Amino acid sequence: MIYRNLRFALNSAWQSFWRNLAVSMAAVLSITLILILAGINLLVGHAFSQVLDGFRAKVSEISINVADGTPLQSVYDFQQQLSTDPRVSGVRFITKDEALVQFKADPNNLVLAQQIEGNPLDAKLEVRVTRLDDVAAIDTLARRWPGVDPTNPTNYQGDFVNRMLELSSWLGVAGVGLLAILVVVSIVIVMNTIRTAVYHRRKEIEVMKLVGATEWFVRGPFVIEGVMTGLIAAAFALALLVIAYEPAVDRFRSDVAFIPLSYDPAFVASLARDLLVGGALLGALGSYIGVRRYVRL
Amino acid sequence: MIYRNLRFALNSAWQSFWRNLAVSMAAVLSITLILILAGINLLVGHAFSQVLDGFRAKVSEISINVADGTPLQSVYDFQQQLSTDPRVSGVRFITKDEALVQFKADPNNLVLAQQIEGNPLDAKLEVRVTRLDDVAAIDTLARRWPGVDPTNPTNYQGDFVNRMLELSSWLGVAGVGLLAILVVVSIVIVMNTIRTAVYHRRKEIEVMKLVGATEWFVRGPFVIEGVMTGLIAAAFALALLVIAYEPAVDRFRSDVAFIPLSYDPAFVASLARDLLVGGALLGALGSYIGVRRYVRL
Amino acid sequence: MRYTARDLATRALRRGPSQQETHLMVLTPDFDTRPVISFQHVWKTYPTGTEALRDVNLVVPEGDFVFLVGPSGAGKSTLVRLLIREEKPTKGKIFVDGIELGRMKRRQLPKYRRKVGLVFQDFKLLPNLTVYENVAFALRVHGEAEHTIHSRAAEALDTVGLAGKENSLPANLSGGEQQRVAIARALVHAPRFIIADEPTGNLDPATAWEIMQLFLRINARGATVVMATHNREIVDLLRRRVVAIDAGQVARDDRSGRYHDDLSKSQIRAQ
Amino acid sequence: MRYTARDLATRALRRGPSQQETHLMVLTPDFDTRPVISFQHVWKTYPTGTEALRDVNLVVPEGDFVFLVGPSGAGKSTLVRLLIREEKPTKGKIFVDGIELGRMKRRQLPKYRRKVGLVFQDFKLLPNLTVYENVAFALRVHGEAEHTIHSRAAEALDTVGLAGKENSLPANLSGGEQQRVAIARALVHAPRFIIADEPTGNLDPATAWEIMQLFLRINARGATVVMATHNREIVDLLRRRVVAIDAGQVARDDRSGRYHDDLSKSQIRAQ
Ligand SMILES: Nc1ncnc2c1ncn2[C@@H]1O[C@H](COP(=O)(O)OP(=O)(O)OP(=O)(O)O)[C@@H](O)[C@H]1O
Ligand SMILES: Nc1ncnc2c1ncn2[C@@H]1O[C@H](COP(=O)(O)OP(=O)(O)OP(=O)(O)O)[C@@H](O)[C@H]1O
Ligand SMILES: [Mg+2]
Ligand SMILES: [Mg+2]
Repeated sequence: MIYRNLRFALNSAWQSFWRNLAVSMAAVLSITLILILAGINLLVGHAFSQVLDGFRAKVSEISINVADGTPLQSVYDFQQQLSTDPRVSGVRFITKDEALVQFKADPNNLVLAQQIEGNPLDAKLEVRVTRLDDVAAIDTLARRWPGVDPTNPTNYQGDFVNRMLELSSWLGVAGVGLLAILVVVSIVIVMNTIRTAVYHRRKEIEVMKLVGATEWFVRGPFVIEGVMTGLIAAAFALALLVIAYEPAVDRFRSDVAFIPLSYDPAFVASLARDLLVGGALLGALGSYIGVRRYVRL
Repeated sequence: MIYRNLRFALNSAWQSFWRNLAVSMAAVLSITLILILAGINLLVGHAFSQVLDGFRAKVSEISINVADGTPLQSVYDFQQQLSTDPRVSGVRFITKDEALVQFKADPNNLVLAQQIEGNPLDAKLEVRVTRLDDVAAIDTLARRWPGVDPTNPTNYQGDFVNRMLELSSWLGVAGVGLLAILVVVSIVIVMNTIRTAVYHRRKEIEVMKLVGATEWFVRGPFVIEGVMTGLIAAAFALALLVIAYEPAVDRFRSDVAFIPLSYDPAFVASLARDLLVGGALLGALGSYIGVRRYVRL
Repeated sequence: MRYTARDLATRALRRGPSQQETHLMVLTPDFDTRPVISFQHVWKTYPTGTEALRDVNLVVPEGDFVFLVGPSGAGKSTLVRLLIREEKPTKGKIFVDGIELGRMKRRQLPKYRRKVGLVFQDFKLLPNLTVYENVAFALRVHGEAEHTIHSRAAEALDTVGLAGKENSLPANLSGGEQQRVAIARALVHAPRFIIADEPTGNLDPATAWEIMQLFLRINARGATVVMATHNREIVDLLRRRVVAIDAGQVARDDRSGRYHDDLSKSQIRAQ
Repeated sequence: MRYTARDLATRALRRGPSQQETHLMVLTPDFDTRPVISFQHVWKTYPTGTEALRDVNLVVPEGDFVFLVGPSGAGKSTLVRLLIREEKPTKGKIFVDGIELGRMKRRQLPKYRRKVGLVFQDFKLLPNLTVYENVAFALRVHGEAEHTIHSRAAEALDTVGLAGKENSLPANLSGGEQQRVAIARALVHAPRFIIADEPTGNLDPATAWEIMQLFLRINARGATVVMATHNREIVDLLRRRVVAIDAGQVARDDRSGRYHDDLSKSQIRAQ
C-alpha cells in the first residue's frame, strides 16, 4: 500500500510536471539561476581560500636585518631562540655575501649594482611564522634584539598586514552574510514559485480531499514534483558551471598572473554533491511549505 | 474613453492585487529581495569607488631616497625636473634632519630610536604622481638618477602596485559580470512569477476575450499590476537599505579603520530613483512578457 | 429537412396558435427574411481526432429563435463555439451578418463579439470579480460611461432575480445563481445575437421559465437567439424552431418543433 | 410534515405500484429502519451573512432514496456540503452512521469521505488528470491494487457511456460528458452513501434517464441516496421521497412525492 502510494505519487508528479510545463520550466529556470549564483559563490570561495593560503604563506615570512658588526655568536643565539619558539616554523640565516649575490641577481637592480662599492647590504634572518596573527609579535621581538639594524630593522609592514587581516576578516563576514542572504532569497523564491503554483491548484487539492484523500496522499506528488524540479535545476546549473569553470580559471590566470589560482577537478565532485543535494532540499522544502497551508482539512 | 479604460485598468489592477494577496505578496517579496541585492550592489560599488579613489591617491605617492653626500644642487635640479614633468603633480624635499624627526615621532620606533647614533636616515624626495599608471615610469626615472641611495632607492613596490592594478581591473570586470547576471536573474524571476500568475489566469483572459475585450483592454490591468508590484517592492527594498546604510557604514569604519568609507546622504536620492524606476520597469516588462502569450486571440 | 428564409416569412400565418402559446404570440415579431447566420458544409475535427461536426448546413434568418437539441456529446456546444469564433471550422464556411468568420481579422474579433450575447454551459464568470462587476464588464468593453454601466447592470441583475447579490463573488453563489449572472451578463448590452448554451441547466422549473420569458422578450425586440438546451418541457411548450443535432450532423430541422420527433419520443417514454 | 423511520417500514405496502413503476419496484429493497443520516436543528450562516439553512430537521433511514428539490438558492447544495463536512453547521448537529460530523477528528475525515460517493453540481473533476485517472483516483485513495483499479474504472466508464473517452482531459469533453465522468467517479467504489447535487443538469432526457436507472440500481443494492435535482420529469415519474427546501427551511417532506405539491404546480403552469 505504501509502495502503491509512492508509485502513484511519483507518476502523478511526473505527469503534473509535464502537463504544466510552462510553470515547471519557470520554476526550473529560477532555481537554476539561483543555484548558479550559489555555485559561483562556492567556486569563488574555494578559489579565494586557495589564494589566501598562498598569500598567508608569503606574508607570514619576515626577514630581520642584522646590523654590521654584530658578533656571529649573538646571531646564532638569536636564531636558536627563534627556532625553538613554538610560533616559528623555520629560520634561515643569510650572510652579507649571500645577500649581495641575491641583490645582484635581481634584474631590477641592474643599474644600481654597478654603483655599489663594497657591500652595503645587511645580513638577515628569514623567519617563517606559523600563524599570520603571530607575525607582529615576532617583529616586536626582533626589534628589541640588540643585533638588529636600527635604520632598517625588518621588512615587516605592520600596517599593511594588519589591514589585510582586518579586511580579510571583514570580507569573510561579508561573504558569509552574502551567502546567508542568497540562501534566504533562494528559499523564498522557490517557496513563492511553488506556493503560487499550489495556490492556483488549491481547487484541485480541495477536490482530492473531498474524494477522501489523506493529507500525505495529496502532499506527496507536490513534494516529489518539488524535488524533481530542484534536481533538474541543479543538473542544469552544474552543467553550466562545470563547462565554465576551467576556461574561467585559465582566463583569470593569464590576466592576473600573480594569483596562483588553479583548476581543481576534485572540487567539481564536491560541488556536484552540494548542488544536487541543495536543489533537492530546496525543492522539497519549498513545495512542502507551499502546499501545507492548503492541504489542511 | 481612453480615460475610462485607464481608470478601469487601474481599478481592476488594484482589486486583483488585493484579492490575490498571497500571489501578490509572493511577487513583491521576490522582487524586494532582488532589489535589495541590486541596491547592495550599487551601495558597495559606490563605497568601492570612494575607497578606490583614496587608495589611488595614496599609492600614487612614491618617495625617493637620496644617497648621503649628494650635492644639494643636484637634488634641486632633479626636483625641478620632476615638478615640470606633466605626469607629476607635486614634489616635496625632506632633509635628513626632518626624516629623523619623523622617524623618532613614530611610536613603533621607540626602542630603535634610542640605539641610533648620528643620523643613519636618508633625505628623500616625496613625489605625487597624477595617474597611477605612470608611477612605474617615475620610479624607473628615479633609479637612473645618480643621487639615489643604491641600497634602498625608492619605496615603490612595483609588483604590488601592478598586481593591485591587475586585480582591480579584474574585479571591475567581475563586478560588471555579477551585475549582469543579477539583472538577468531578476528579470527572469519576475517574468516567471508573473507568467506563472498569468498562466493560471489564462481561463480568465480567455473569458475576457470571449466577452469582446480588446488585447490592450485585457493586458492593461496586468501591466499596471506589475508596475504596482514593482513599485511596492522597490519601496520596501529602499526602506530597508536606507535604514541599514548608515549603521553598516559606521560599523565598517570602526572595524576597518584604515579604509576611509563615509556615509553619503546624497547617494540615497540617486539610489531611490534607481530602485523605483528599476522596480517599475521590471514589473511592467515582466507582466507584459508574461501576459503577451495568452492574450493573443 | 432544410429550413429556408422564405419558410419563416409565412410562419406566423401557417401556425395555429395553441392556447398555451397565446400570450407568447404577442411578443413574436415579424421576421426579416435576411439570413444573418449561415453554416455552409461545416466540419469540425478537434486536435484529439474527435469529429464533432460533420457537414453541417444551417441558415438562421434575422430575428429567428432556434433551439439546438440533441444527446450529450452531439456537437451543440461545438456549433456554438464556432459561431463566436472560439474555434475555427476544419472545413466549410460560416457567415454571420455577411462576414465570413474564418476570414475575420484578429483585430476585428472583439468588435464582433460585442455584438453577441453569450451564455456558456460552464458559465465562464470571472472568479475575481463580483457579480456586479462581472455584468458591468460586458459594458466596460463597450466603453460605456460609469453611470450608464451602473444603471443597466443593476437593472439586468434585478431582471434575473439577483438584486441583493451584487457584491458576492461567483464562488459564493449557488449553481443557479451563477447561471443567472451569466445570463444577465449576456443580456445587459442588448446584443443583436444571443447565443446561449444550456442556460437553464441549473435552474428549477419556475426560474427557468422566467428566464425563458426574458429571452423571448429580447427576441421579440428583434434579437436573433440560438439556444442549445436539454429542457424538453420548455422546448415542447414553446413550439419554436428546433434543430436536432446527432453525432455531429443536423438530424432534424422543424419549423415548429418538439424536443423529440414523435417516433423517438414514444421510444423514450416506453423505457 | 416529519418523516420517521417507522413510516418507511410500511412504505412498500402502502404504496400501490403504478404501471410505470412496475419494473423499478423489482429493484426497490426492504428498508432497514436504522436512521443513518439525521439533521437536528441545523442552521448554516455563511461568513457573508447569508442564512442558507434555518432550523433543518431531517431523518434518512438506511437504504432510502431522497430527492431534494427547491428553487435556485434555496439551500440544497449547502445541505449537501454539510453532509460531507465540506462546511460545518453554524448551529445544530448532524449525525451520519452514529457519528456526529461536527465532532469528527480531522484525521478521520478522509476515511469518512471514502464511504461516500459524491457528484457535485460543478463536477469538480481534476483538470490535469484524464477521464480514466479521474475515476481511478477514487479507488487509489482506497489503496486498491492496480488491476482492480483498472477493471473497475473501465467498467464504471462503460456504464455511463464513456468507453472510448478514457484518455481525454476534462477540458476536451462536452458538458454532459463531464457530468458523466463525475457520476462514474462517485459510483466506482460502490459507496454506502451517494450524495448527488444536480447530477442530470447537463444531460439530455434520454441520458439522464439512463443515469437515474443506475442510481436506482445502486440504491436497490442497499446504498442510501440523497439527490438534489431540478428535473421535474424524473421526480414526478419515480415517486420516491421528496424533501422540498425553500429559503433554507424544509417546506415539505412527502413519502411518495412529486416535484411540486399540487397547489404550487398549478400556479406554475398558469404562468
Ligand atoms: N460559499 C458561500 N458563501 C456565501 N454564500 C453562499 C455560499 N454558497 C452559497 N451561498 C448562498 O447560500 C444560499 C444557498 O445556496 P445553495 O448553493 O445551497 O443553493 P441551492 O439550493 O443549491 O441553489 P441552486 O439550485 O441554484 O444550486 C444562496 O443564497 C447562496 O447565494
Ligand atoms: N476541446 C475539445 N477537444 C477535443 N474534443 C472535444 C472538445 N470539446 C468537445 N469535444 C468532443 O466533441 C464532441 C462534441 O462536444 P460538444 O461539447 O459539442 O457536445 P454537446 O452537444 O455540447 O454535448 P452536451 O450536451 O453534453 O454539452 C464530444 O465528443 C466531445 O468529447
Ligand atoms: Mg455542450
Ligand atoms: Mg446548488
